[in-house]
Amino acid sequence: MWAFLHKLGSPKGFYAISGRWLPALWGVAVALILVGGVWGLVFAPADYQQGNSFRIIYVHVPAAFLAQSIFVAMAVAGLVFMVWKIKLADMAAAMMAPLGAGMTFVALFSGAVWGVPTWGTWWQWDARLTSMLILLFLYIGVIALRGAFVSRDGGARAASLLAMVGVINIPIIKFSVEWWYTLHQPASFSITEKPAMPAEMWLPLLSMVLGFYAFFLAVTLTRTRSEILRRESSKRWVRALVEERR
Amino acid sequence: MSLRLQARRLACERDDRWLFHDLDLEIRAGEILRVEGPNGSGKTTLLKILAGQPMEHAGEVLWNGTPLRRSRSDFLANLLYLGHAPGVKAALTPLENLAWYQALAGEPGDEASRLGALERIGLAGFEDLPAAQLSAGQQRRVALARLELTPRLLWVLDEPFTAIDRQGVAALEARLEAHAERGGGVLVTTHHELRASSGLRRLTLGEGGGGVER
Amino acid sequence: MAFDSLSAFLSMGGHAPYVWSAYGATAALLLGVGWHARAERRRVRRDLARRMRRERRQAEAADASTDEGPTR
Amino acid sequence: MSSDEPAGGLSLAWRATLRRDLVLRLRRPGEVLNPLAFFALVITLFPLGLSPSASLLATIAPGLLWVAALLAALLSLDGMFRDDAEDGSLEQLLLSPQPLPALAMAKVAAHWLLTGLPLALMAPLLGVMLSLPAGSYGVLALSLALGSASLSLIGAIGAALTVGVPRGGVLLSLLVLPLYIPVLIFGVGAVQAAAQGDGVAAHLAILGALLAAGLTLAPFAIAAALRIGLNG
Repeated sequence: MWAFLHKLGSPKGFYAISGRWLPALWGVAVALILVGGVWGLVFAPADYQQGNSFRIIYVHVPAAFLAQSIFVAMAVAGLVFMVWKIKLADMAAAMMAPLGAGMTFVALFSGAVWGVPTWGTWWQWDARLTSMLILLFLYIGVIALRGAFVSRDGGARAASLLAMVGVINIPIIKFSVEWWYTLHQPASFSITEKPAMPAEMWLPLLSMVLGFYAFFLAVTLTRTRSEILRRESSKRWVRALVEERR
Repeated sequence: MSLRLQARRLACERDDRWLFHDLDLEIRAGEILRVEGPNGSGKTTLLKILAGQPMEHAGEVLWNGTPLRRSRSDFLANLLYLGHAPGVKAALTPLENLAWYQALAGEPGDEASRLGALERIGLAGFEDLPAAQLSAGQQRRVALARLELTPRLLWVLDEPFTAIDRQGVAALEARLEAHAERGGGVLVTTHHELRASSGLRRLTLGEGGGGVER
Repeated sequence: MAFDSLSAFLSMGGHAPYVWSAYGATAALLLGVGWHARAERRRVRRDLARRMRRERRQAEAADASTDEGPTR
Repeated sequence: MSSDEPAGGLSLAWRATLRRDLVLRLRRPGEVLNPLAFFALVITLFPLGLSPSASLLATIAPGLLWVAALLAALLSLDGMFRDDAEDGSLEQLLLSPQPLPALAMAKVAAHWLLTGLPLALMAPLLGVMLSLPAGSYGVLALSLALGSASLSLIGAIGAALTVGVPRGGVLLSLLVLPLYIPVLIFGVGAVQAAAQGDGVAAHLAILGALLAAGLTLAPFAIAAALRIGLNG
């Protein structure tokens, strides 16, 4: 077990092991997203209250889940990088940040679009959407801070610390925004808080959520592998690898 | 009081470029170690690592046989580091600057000792002027007055001769030698040729590549 | 099957612009990110191979070892 | 050359650092007065941009005062560590035998004493100009005093991270403003509650809790950020 983890922590070992998992992971991601998407769009029943606009849930919720999970993953990777000096963790954190920002944007966009048929407006200062907007700013901050450093190692450590500070603050921000929202819009209809859904409604949602997570893993692994080749380009094993593939 | 600073297999990598690696060195009481090398060879970085600053590096620094991270407070209490920038606040007078440095080390200090240190370094009459009104060389002297004021075993000095006039250079050189003779240790980078003395040793960093000294 | 016909499916009960734009944005992100990850991988490998070819030529020409790192 | 610091070493260093930072700011009075002038100026813009109607201004006054004070406090944040980094004294602070989190707190305290506190004291005056309902002036000053201490703490993390970034001012705002939101929400909430005659204890308690959390966690984050920011 420890030997395996140790191997996984070194770029070379990680490159070899992740290479074995990747094709299957991509396959699972694509399959789950296709199944969930078609099921949600075509077969799941329309909501009795919202009609077909309810189907936006199948992209909004997975994107929102990922938006938050990726930030947490980034902070955990940052912690691993800072405490154990594992550069691989930082490579992964750097590679997942733009995807997290993209997911946050999609969650915001789909939420706003969903607002038109439900609330009759493109933007509502709803607690969830507002928190999501703040999360987007946090992502932009982490990405911008990393880019602002001349030294890559310095940028890596700064971004790691900021991600950790951010992750401690996210629950506080969510709590305060929810408190603020109930103060100003008492008991309004919130889009994603549904009473018990029938199975044919939530099963496709589950498929989409799992598919999004698999997609996130697959993209992060693929990009981290590229980053390994970039950063370790003078190492002998990378050279040998490129030779052999020619 | 013992003085032994060792570095074992020290390596520093900056964005995939080795500034230096497999570097071993040792400073003992009575020694002046001059680190030389072209710009960008990692002199400042080496000094910062050896002064316990938070720079990423591989290898180990030992203070009196104990790794630095475990002997840090004892090490810092015996260290006087003067960096590239003199660390002198332009809006404060030389006296106020020195008072802060004394307090920072946990020493109450007294005005008479600060005045004495400033006089010996050649700043008599400038004690109460804001440092902004002093020349670059005089500001450097304010920082160097800390050598007089705070008795520390190990001096780590990054280009201490910058902007100092000829008399000042000679006096500072004599001060370094005297410190070594009294059982202190000096680690210094300089482009100025130090005159030969019994304790003087040199360490040359190689051609590390085209990086810019930070 | 929640729809009777293809046109009913496409119109989404009058909510077509909202549903399809939300799905479109998501699909664009997923496809864009997936494509970018693959393209990046190809580009990195190609650049690396090119750099190694260039270095080998230089090494042959200069017949000097390009050992990295300073010595002391 | 004793290796054991005297017991009073830290408190001596702490007080000296606080005094030094206060003296430095007071020697350049502009640094203290400019945020106050900025605060007053921004508040002046709102009646001009919206309407001079006292009833409208009174309803939005808590939010306006808080947002303007928050932005004014942000102005002076960039210089908190940058000046020291440029002249080399920050390097010396990091090499002091005293614990860095404690010394960083001295600098934060100096920043709050000459930025957050004056803003809090000045806010009631501007509240009059916005027809803030009577009875909420004390809460306005108190909430700003409490809240701005949290802002100084959070802001110091950002200022330390960007200390090595040239022209990092805009980046600093980008990093710090999202983290300011909880303080803003509860600070405004307190003033609004006071203006409506409701109890403010809960709001002030949450502001106090945020400050307590900041006081326990931020010093270590600031110290880590300084180590990262200074040596890139």
